[in-house]
Amino acid sequence: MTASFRIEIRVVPRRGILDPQGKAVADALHSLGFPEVGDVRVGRHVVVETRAADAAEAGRRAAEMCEKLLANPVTEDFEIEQVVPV
Amino acid sequence: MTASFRIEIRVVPRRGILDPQGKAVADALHSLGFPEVGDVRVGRHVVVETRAADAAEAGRRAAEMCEKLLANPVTEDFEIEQVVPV
Amino acid sequence: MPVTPRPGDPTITPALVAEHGITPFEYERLLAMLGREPTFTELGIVSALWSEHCSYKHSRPLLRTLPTEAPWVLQGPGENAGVIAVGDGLAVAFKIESHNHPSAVEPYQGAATGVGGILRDVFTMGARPIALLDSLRFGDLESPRVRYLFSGVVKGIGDYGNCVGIPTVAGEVVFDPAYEGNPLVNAMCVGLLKEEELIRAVAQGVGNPIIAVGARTGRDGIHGASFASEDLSEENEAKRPRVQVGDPFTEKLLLEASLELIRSGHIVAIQDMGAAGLTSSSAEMAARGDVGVVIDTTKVPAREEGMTPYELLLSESQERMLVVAKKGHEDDVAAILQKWDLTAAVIGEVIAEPVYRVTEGDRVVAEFPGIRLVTDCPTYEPEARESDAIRAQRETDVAAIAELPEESDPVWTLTRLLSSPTIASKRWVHRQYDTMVRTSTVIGPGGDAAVVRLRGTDKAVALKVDCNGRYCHLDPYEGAKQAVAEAARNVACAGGRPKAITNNLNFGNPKRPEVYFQLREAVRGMGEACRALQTPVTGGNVSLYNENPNGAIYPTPVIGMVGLVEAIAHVTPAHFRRAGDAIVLLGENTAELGGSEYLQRVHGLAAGAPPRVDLDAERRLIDALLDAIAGGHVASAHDCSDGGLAVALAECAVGDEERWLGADVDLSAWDALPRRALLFGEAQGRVVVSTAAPDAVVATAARLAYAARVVGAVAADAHGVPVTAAGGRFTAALAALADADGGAIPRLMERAASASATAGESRPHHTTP
Amino acid sequence: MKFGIVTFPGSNCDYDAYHAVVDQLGETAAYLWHKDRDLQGADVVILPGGFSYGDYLRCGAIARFSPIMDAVAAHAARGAPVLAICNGFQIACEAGLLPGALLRNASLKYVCEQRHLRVETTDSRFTAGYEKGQVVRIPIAHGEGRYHADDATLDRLEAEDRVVFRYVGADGGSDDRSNPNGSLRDVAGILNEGRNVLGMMPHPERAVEPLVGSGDGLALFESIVARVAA
Ligand SMILES: Nc1ncnc2c1ncn2[C@@H]1O[C@H](COP(=O)(O)OP(=O)(O)O)[C@@H](O)[C@H]1O
Ligand SMILES: [Mg+2]
Repeated sequence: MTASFRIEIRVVPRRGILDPQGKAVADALHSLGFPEVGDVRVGRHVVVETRAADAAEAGRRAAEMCEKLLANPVTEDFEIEQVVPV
Repeated sequence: MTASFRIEIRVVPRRGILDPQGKAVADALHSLGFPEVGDVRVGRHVVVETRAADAAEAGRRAAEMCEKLLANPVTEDFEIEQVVPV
Repeated sequence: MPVTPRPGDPTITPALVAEHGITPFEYERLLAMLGREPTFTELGIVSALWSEHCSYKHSRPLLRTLPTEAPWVLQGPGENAGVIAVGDGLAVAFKIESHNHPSAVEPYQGAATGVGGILRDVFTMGARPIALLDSLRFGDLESPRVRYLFSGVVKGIGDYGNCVGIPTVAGEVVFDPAYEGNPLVNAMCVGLLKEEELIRAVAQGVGNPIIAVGARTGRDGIHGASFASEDLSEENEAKRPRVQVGDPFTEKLLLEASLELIRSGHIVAIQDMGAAGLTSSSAEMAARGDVGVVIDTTKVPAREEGMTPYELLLSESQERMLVVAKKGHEDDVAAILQKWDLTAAVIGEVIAEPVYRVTEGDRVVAEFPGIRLVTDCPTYEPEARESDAIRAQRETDVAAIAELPEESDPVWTLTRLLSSPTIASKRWVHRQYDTMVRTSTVIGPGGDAAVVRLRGTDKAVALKVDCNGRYCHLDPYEGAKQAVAEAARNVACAGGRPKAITNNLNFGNPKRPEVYFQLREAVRGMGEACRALQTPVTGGNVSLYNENPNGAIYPTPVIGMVGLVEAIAHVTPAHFRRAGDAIVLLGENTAELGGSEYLQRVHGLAAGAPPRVDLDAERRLIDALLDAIAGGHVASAHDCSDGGLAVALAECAVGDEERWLGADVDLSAWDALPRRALLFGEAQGRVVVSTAAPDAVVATAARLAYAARVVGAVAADAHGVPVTAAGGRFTAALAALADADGGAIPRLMERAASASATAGESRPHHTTP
Repeated sequence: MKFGIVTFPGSNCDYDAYHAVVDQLGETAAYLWHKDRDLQGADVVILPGGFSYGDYLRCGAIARFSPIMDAVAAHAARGAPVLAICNGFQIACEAGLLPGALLRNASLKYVCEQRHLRVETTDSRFTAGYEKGQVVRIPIAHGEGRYHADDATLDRLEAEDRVVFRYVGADGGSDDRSNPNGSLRDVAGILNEGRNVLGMMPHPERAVEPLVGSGDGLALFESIVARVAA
């Protein structure tokens, strides 16, 4: 018996690695009237709809997906943000 | 007086809008041994460090940033995931 | 079985009919054709097929006047793309297409999907795409919104073409306030095929299955075709259809699969599902074959649940094709698609009964007398009247306009012109395009025309898109003639014999007499030029209603020209190559200043009569140039266009980024002309040639009774460009010229990055971070 | 000698590689389909440029799982040559055949143009035909070519003479314009430990004929042929 889950995953560039996109966004925000903005970092947000026996199992499988495919271990960190039953 | 906040924002392709990247990832996951996966959508995860009077104000400004720059109003939805005092 | 309205469909009211862009007159025609009230689905079908975009109802009578034939034309207008023979059993397919409206709404996706559509038009002819060109127009680059549109469009074109692996080898970019609210994005594709592989999109063979191939159908861009047939008002902005998102990866697979299918012998016809999607592709294929078709919408692979026949028929989801296969070969077709990870679904068949029928399972939801669905759309020839205001602009005495004090130094004026974004180097643009993939680009962006070799032969094609909208605004007849002549001249400069054109008519609302006048006159001028230069029209595209409450765009009939280079040795670059070569000017300088970039950039004026084109002279110029090139006498050739002779000389000097060369030029033979007209006027029929054999070049021109005169010599770069003219001598430093030319657009765009005041400048599009 | 050129869905420089080795070098070549597992007896494998799987998610991230890649890895493990160009380099890094990763260009823009490279080592079967320190003109065409690896890896690459090409200016020196994408230490191409896998962002297969821009890449292919034949 399995149930449906929506898993929200974030994959972000590891600290210390140049993030030109984050910098471009910060610059653009400054000139758009948001001078208060400091650092910006841009990563990926992945939403996976899946089935699993339970939330724990869904989370485990999601971590495997990240290790195998969704994140590059050389440059990125990932986090399973949430596993939502649907 | 202002305080520092870290704001986490997600921007994802709107439902019904073609997401070729999500489709390619879903297909790849299937062939990598995750047949249980259904739809996948790939968006952006943006982390903004900023200053504001309080968390409510920081969230309001972040929504403005999304409307003006971070999300494409024609094709994407955004969500302020969290506003964390730092 | 009778047609039955679907439960839940809206009832047909005059308001609903009007919302579908169908006039009361057209609705009468529809009632007469059907002999009954249409269903909602039928109304949708007709609104798409009878939209301006699909039916050409305001342009067809004019387009009929264009020359379309020549011994080398294998396929003229009416198919997905035109085709010409180039010898050795090879043929070239080419076509231009606009994506103006979608790009105004979402520049990145709008431009990207424009490239996708034109690629499909070419590969559905059985041709492998070998080159892309783009013709772009925006408002003033000082405006943040314009910079947003410009950078988004360029990125969209690049990302799509680069990913599919087709080089973008040439184009043009013009900035003028006339395009402020309505940017123009036209893309052209050129493909190569063996003559015997040519396939036409004609449905044939009763019982043959109709197969939907490629991406699934979603609710994208429903009513895109009728949307492209209206002005861009705020109300339209609100009802804009869901944006189409391009998937160049799927396109690449579709390209390979389609070519394999065509060569497999399992299919009889193939067509892109472009504007008005499934509806127009199926109706047009049926009409061309004079057969009937039946389509079951429940068989169409859908991306979303609960899509109605209306939506499935009108969706403009990208990267889809419609195929008519040979009966019994369905599995072979499916196998080829499967190899490329694509799906194929049989959704209908060719029938003997001459009807266009759509079913939803067992229910017939639409049925028309086949061919009349396409042919019964009325055509219009509205009133045409030139605008008095424009006539007055043209009749301005531009010679009387006083010079600015700064103009006493012609180098100031020259620098000002070179740094005009319209004239300046477009390297910022084409550096973002893969210009070299397929390793056949002999001359890429930056030359007069691009040259792409035809592998396996000693031949090449020379390609150019061109139009001067300001000329066409001031005088649409002369302006359109000029666009053809300039494209041909550019092709000849690169060593190619002009062969045929495709064209994109970008205009305002044809129901306004001054706009219809422009359209009529432009088509007349284009036709005349094409006849004179023996470059028939093999196809094109019409984009009307490019206007907003502030007015219409300049009339912009973009010409896409294909020429044939008979031997690779004839390929000729635009820039100087050797110090010591003589510089020969082909053609005559005149006192003309009207319509020039000089008046626009220095005096802020679009005024005066645009330069006259003498078509007979242009033909002799092309012959002279090609003879001199074939004789091995020409080291470089560059035509004089925007900015005139001085700009052309500067471009010859700094055109090769890796090696500048100076020039010492004496124009005192024309001391009788006003200096600014001599240096910056845009007289037609002029080409700057550098040569080690000036006598041979001059003699060749003389044989064709064409003016030619040695005006100087190429010099080592330290010299700069000293010019003697009008009793004086001035020298332009190469570094300053190169900086004005190369730096203008990057400087404006970098400023944009730090001072953007509108959304989206650095919006991270659908790219991986 | 036989070259095997892998075609992934979305590869688009496979033709160019084919023409370089067949038309310009007169060698034989076969296209290897990504779903196959057999290298058809190829002596040299080329992972060509393009946009495998649309470059979706990350360049090369999906292609590296193609069935053919097991055979390519085994071929490399035997010490046989693999030339990974542009998207091929990205795939090779994702697959672990080469260290590091290729990130989005610092300019955030795709760049296509001729570039100058300095040959940093001739101690490889790919560059034996060049002079050490020679400056060659070879085009780039990529949006994600910024080479990244941690300092330890970069130090090791240098210590082991595994940096093959660096981006330089026309005069062989480096300045603020000579690095087109922000690659760390100007790295344009690297070798694996066994020196039989070369990954590079620039396109040598587009530089085998002066007619279309440059002939400076020909020596790379000739080096491979000379070495493997020997
Ligand atoms: N959008 C573009 N894409 C590619 N190449 C372009 C683009 N715009 C201009 N170019 C190239 O820049 C050169 C100059 O273009 P243009 O000013 O239109 O030439 P001309 O004045 O001869 O008509 C040509 O080689 C053209 O192909
Ligand atoms: Mg020109």
